[in-house]
Amino acid sequence: MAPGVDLLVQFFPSFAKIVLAATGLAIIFGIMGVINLAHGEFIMVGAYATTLAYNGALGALPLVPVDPIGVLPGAVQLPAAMLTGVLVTALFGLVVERTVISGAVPNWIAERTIGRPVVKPMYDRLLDSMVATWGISLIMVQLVRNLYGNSLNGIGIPFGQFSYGNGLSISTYKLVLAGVAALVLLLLYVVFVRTDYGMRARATIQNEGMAKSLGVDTERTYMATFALGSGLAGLTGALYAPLQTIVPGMGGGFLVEAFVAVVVGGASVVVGTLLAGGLLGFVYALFANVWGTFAGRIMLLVVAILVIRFVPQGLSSLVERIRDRWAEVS
Amino acid sequence: MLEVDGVRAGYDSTPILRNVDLSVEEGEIVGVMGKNGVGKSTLVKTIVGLVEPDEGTVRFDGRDVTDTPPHERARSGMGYIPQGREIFPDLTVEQNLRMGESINDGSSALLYEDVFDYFPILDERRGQKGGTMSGGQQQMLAIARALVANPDLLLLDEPSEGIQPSIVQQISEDMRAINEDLGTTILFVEQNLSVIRDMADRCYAMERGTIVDELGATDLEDEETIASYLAV
Amino acid sequence: MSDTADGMDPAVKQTSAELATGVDTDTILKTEGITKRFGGLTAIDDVDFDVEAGELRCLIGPNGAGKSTLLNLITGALSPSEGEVYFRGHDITEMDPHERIRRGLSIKFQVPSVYEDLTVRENVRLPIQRLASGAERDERMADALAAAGLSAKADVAASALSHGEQQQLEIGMAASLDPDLLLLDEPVAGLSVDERAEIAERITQLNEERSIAFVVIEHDTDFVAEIADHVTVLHQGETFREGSIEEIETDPEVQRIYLGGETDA
Amino acid sequence: MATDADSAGVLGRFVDAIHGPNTMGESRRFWAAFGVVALLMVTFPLYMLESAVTNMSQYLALTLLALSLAVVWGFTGVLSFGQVAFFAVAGYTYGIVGINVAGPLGTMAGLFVAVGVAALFAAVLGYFMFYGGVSDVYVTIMTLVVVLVLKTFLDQTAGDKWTIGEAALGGFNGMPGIPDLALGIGEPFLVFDDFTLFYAALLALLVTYLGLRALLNSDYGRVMVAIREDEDRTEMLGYDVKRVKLTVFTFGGALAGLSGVLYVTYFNYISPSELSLTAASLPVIWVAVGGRKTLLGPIVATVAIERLGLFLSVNVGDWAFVINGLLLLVIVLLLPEGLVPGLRDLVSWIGDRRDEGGTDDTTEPSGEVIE
Amino acid sequence: ALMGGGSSDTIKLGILEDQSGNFALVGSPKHKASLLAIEEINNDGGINGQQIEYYDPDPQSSNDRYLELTRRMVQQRDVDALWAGYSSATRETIRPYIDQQDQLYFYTTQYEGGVCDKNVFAVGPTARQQLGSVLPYLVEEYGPRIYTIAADYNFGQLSADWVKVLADENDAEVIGEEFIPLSNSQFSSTINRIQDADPDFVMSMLVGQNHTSFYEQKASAGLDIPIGTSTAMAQGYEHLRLDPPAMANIYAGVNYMQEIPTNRNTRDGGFVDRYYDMWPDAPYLNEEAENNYFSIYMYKRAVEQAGTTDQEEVKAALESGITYPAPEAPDGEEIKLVPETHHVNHHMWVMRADENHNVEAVDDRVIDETFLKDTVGCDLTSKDEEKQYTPQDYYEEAG
Ligand SMILES: Nc1ncnc2c1ncn2[C@@H]1O[C@H](COP(=O)(O)OP(=O)(O)OP(=O)(O)O)[C@@H](O)[C@H]1O
Ligand SMILES: Nc1ncnc2c1ncn2[C@@H]1O[C@H](COP(=O)(O)OP(=O)(O)OP(=O)(O)O)[C@@H](O)[C@H]1O
Ligand SMILES: [Mg+2]
Ligand SMILES: [Mg+2]
Repeated sequence: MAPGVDLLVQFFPSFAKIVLAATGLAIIFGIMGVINLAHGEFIMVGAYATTLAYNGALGALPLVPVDPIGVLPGAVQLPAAMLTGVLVTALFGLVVERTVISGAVPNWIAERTIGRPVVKPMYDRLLDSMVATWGISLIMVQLVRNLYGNSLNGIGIPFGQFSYGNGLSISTYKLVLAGVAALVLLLLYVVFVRTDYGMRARATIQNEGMAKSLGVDTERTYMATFALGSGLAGLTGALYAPLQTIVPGMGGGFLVEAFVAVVVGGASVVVGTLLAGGLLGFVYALFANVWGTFAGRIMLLVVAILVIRFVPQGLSSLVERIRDRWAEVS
Repeated sequence: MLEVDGVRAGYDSTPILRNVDLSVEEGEIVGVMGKNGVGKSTLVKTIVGLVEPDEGTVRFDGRDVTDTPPHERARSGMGYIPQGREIFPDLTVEQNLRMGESINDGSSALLYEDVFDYFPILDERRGQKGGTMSGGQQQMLAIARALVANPDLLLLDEPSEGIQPSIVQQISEDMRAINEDLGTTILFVEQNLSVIRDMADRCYAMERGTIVDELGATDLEDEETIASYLAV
Repeated sequence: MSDTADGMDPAVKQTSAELATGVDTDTILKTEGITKRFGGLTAIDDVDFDVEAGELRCLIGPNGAGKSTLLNLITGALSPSEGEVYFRGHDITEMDPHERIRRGLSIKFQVPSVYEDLTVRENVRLPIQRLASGAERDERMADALAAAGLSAKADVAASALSHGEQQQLEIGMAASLDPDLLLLDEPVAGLSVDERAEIAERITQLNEERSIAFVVIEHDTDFVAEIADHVTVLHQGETFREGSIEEIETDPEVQRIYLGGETDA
Repeated sequence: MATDADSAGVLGRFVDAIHGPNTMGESRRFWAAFGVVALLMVTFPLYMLESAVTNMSQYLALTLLALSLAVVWGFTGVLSFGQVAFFAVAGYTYGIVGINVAGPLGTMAGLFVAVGVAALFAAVLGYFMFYGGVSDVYVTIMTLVVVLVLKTFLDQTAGDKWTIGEAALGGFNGMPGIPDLALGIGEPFLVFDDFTLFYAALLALLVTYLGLRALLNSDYGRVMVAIREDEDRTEMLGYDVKRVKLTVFTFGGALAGLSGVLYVTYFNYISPSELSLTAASLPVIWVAVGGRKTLLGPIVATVAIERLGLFLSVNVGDWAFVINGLLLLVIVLLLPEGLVPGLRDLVSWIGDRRDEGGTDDTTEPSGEVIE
Repeated sequence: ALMGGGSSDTIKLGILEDQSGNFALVGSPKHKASLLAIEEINNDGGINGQQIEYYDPDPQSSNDRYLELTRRMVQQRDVDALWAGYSSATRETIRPYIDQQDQLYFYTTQYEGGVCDKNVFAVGPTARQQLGSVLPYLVEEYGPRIYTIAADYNFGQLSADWVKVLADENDAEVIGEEFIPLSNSQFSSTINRIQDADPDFVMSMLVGQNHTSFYEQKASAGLDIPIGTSTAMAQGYEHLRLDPPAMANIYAGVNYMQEIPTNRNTRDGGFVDRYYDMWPDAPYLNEEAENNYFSIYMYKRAVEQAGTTDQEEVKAALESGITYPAPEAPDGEEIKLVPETHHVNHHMWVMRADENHNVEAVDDRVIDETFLKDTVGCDLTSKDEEKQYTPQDYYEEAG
């Protein structure tokens, strides 16, 4: 069997995982200047909400008295559960944004009690946001453990297997995920390039006062961005719920890939994540396939170090540089 | 059109403005002059809504906007060109302009093409990052960004800063043209004598956080009077 | 810990000056065919720019002519696409900015850049501590504060200074590096008429008393007329004219591209 | 107070050296409080249980790790996630040398070699980054990835081929049997265990604290702070920013290494769990919570957070992490400058209210408090 | 510890098991079963008339915290015996201190084996015991070609070595071997390589939450080769957590699972019933939980025999060949603590899960712990050691 085909098939799952792990983080980091160390836990929330919905235990979620998914026909139960996961996580992100990241809720309370705001928003305060979200991550892991125990019953992986000759096969679902990852990037491209939202969001973080005086409702932009980033994390959780064991610490398994991909990708969310997912996914697939999983993992990290060192602004800056060089020549 | 009434404002409990009264009629071009640090920029920011007054009211178009957030004031027709350009550094020139345009309800008479007539360099550099433009180019971009929003009231904070002399003259002329052609009301802050003279119908003079004088058209003919408010 | 924080001997400056014999010592700065391209744009195009020791040169030109870029190439904040920079006879093209500074260059940026969270005194200390210690240091700090008119505000955080005061502070810091050549990018933009006069006086004084050479970028023609010996006009990345202020002001081409119809001069 | 003029001169110079705008605590009141705390620490074993004392030596060792980050991040502006890498490398190195070379000579050599190797590692990494133009958040992620590489590598070193002399790296399970630090030639005359280790750690902390105060208030310290505030500006004042950053980073690596050595002598054991994501974040948390532009902040926060963690795990059980996280949140939200500057502001505010017009020497420039 | 045990009127036990953090899934059943044993003993009149008092702070799955708490247990609480830790890394973290204090310590997790330490009673089954029950069975059933996948750390690597040793002994061969980093949760390439090698069965010593995903992923990729394991199902009850048929055709070699069909375990009022009576919401009763349970009873017997809680005398009593009718053993049989090695000759079971994740026993027998005793000659009754032997020592001994 051609090793090329094999490598290609192995490439898809790693690409999907890196891209899906990174997008939510990239948006919140790239647009709001917030490093979300609880990103993995947002993914966990997505997976939990999906799994609970699918297992007909949605009633165990706060504020959901009944289980709407349970009455649906079988074929749409999983998609409906996943959608629930995305929405719950987006909503959760919104709550975190209002209470911690923007400090709006504590400030609202403080203004009515001691007469002045007490919290400075975390926007563009990389390091403070890191500590705050680290706290959130600690709280969430244990809170979920206390509420739902050490593990949830899993969801089976849909779609069965895809055989590609010589007794080799892969879970079809993993290939589907690669497609979803590509689709997510495409959608983000549309959102950021074809609509003004992305531009306004970036303008907001670059100069909030000026954005306001050009008519941008910056509060809403921040909320929307954080909810979008959280929703994407939720989507990742939802999509990986069938593949991964559902335990409170499961988010940790996404965090490293996500960070590495965001930094390797650089400033541009879509192009950066695409290139990072492509490069790192390929490196991982190649080394894991030929020399084993350990080699794959080490090489992924080593390549990340090399990229940061030699292209400090990330792979997407490389594209710009090439474009400039090209302009210079022509 | 614009009415500022008994405004007291400042930053974090440091009071800067004291009891400021000022009004601008529709279609007027009004200047504000004064030495460094007297609070001219603070006044403009208070009008735009970036500084919240402790006392007093700001009325725009007949409505009390004192508690209206800045983005709503912008949408209801205030355009702002800040001191120090405040370009979005990582957005391209074109995106910076689109940021301005995005509040425009579409009825704009003044679109890109006209703005590019004033500042052709912006047309050439559509794809360049705002932050890499030269100082003066950024100033032009800031002006253009406010113009494409087609505001009813344009607030300019030292528009001539860092701009080459020939374009400074041109800006004064362009502003008058915009005022006449589109009826845009203009309030501007300046320290450049000739710009004040060329542009303003009348002019307020500020000292230490408050308005101390108002100069009419004839006073503005007199260089000495103006200079007395700008120098020691 | 040695007095010079990074351990480099301040004597280097003298040594290099001695080494520079044989080269025309009157020319303190020289660029040869220097070119800077940004993508498809050539911001500086094959410019030969010379400054004599002790000279007070103004650099003017339309917005985007490349003035700030040229300054950045001289200080090393940008590296040229082509060409060389010589300072006091030495090729400094490949040097890090700090090495150039140690050889006697100094700059004030277009946007004020002081240490906002440090006090004025700490701001002034930083350039001086590298060059002097003990009583001499205290003396020089006091002088620098006095010269910038900031003695009374020495213990105020720099962020609390007005725009004009920040400009004064930054010029003071740049000057206290004991430079042979001081580069100023729009030192009076946004200042009031009287503050402009103060800064003009400060520059002339430094130039005359300490024979520091200057390259000053400014759009205020009155200001330029007041201080400059010699003016270079940059246009579209190229040297367009060079001459005395009178020659430049009356040049119809310069009027067309830069000054506009009439001037206040 | 000192009658001998000469010693007063030395003392005076020392007092001068450790005061300045870059560190907090100038007043009589501060030094009085400092003395009281120092006394309480010195007599700690007299009134505390043995386990509290030994646990305290662990926390004291960790304060050095926190200080290493405070120097690198808080005062020079380079946020490194990699301090634990230097910490662990030194721990392993000390273990390898100590296990292979028997007797106090081995452990003393181990101390120096370990700190040296940690510093060298930091120097190489620092050179690779700073001279390669890596800065800001990229340094942060790069150092984090280095930690993860090291951990991934060490996790799988269980086999016999990863034995260096007598010392097996031991993989995920770690390297046991690391000897206590001992002084002497041949026969040890002083072994640092339990109480002696406590005093060794306390002494190390005191010396480091006073030494860092002197450093930060020296010319060099001012350049560090200048780099934190504005790198380009500092370069344009003629300072070799890259070299200063590299030097400070190397020094931080050595300090983290010293912390690592003290720490492994407490455990007599080290494992790759010191390199987990959680472990790598902890120094950042200590420093951020305590106040990164201070020296006292990280010290106080390290001890407080670690001690609180123990308290919660004993008394609260399940909800410990939740409470821990909530406290962190409250502190970053309400005291963004950190616990210690926050408290200081509170104390001086109360002081101002009490003795209006009194001679208080804590007048700070407005704007940010640069302690 | 200086004052000696027996003087106070209660017996103090330290129970350090993870109730939160990464190991809570496997640690909290240990904690719960310990408390069950203690409650039963106290209700039954205690040990020699003394009630048991226990301290059970939560080490939160952190090794540093384990050491802190161990010191606290010993110095402050002066415990008479200590149960602590799930992972080998935890055991190794606290072992130097345990040995320094000569603290009586029970380590109850199934592990790689080889600890020969006078203070440590490693009462869980060793890799050699677990693999020794399942591997020969699978060779018999399916054939001799084995593919090993194992977690890339000490336990996994040593277990993989044991697979090789056992393969040798059973005329089988290891045709492929892969180690997976603990942080890995993507198994496409591993599955791919197994398919490529096409073995008769796979031996899996994967551990932890990330690795659990392997079973789901291999099922959906259509890998249906039988798998033998020492690490799945008995600790983390994957057959209950994962959606069938992820665990179909998986054979676990264990000394205990909730499902083992002994009378002591499953009868009305048996071990399982008593556990869930006390902990109605507990998700599972795992292998280590039983080990904690029976070892507390073994401790009871030893104290009764010694007539004191003095730790040296209790150790001596334990070394006299204590036995106990543990739930894992069929009626009439008692499992035995081996005096020389401080390990237990367990009654081992081979448990198989079917497509619906029903678990049934397919084989069982007593397997002695032979490596320490016979191969390397650990004899703690005559020589005090504080050491861990590895399969390397096996090869050296075997020549
Ligand atoms: N963000 C701020 N926080 C605190 N004080 C400020 C702030 N911005 C300005 N100030 C202070 O408020 C006063 C008035 O400033 P303002 O910018 O309004 O003056 P201005 O008249 O516009 O001066 P210029 O001619 O220099 O632009 C000054 O003393 C200034 O230092
Ligand atoms: N990083 C960059 N990328 C692309 N173009 C750049 C960059 N920096 C400068 N430019 C362009 O190079 C030209 C020269 O810029 P420079 O800042 O030197 O002009 P200047 O003469 O100082 O103008 P001003 O008087 O407006 O400050 C401008 O057209 C500018 O847009
Ligand atoms: Mg102003
Ligand atoms: Mg310029």
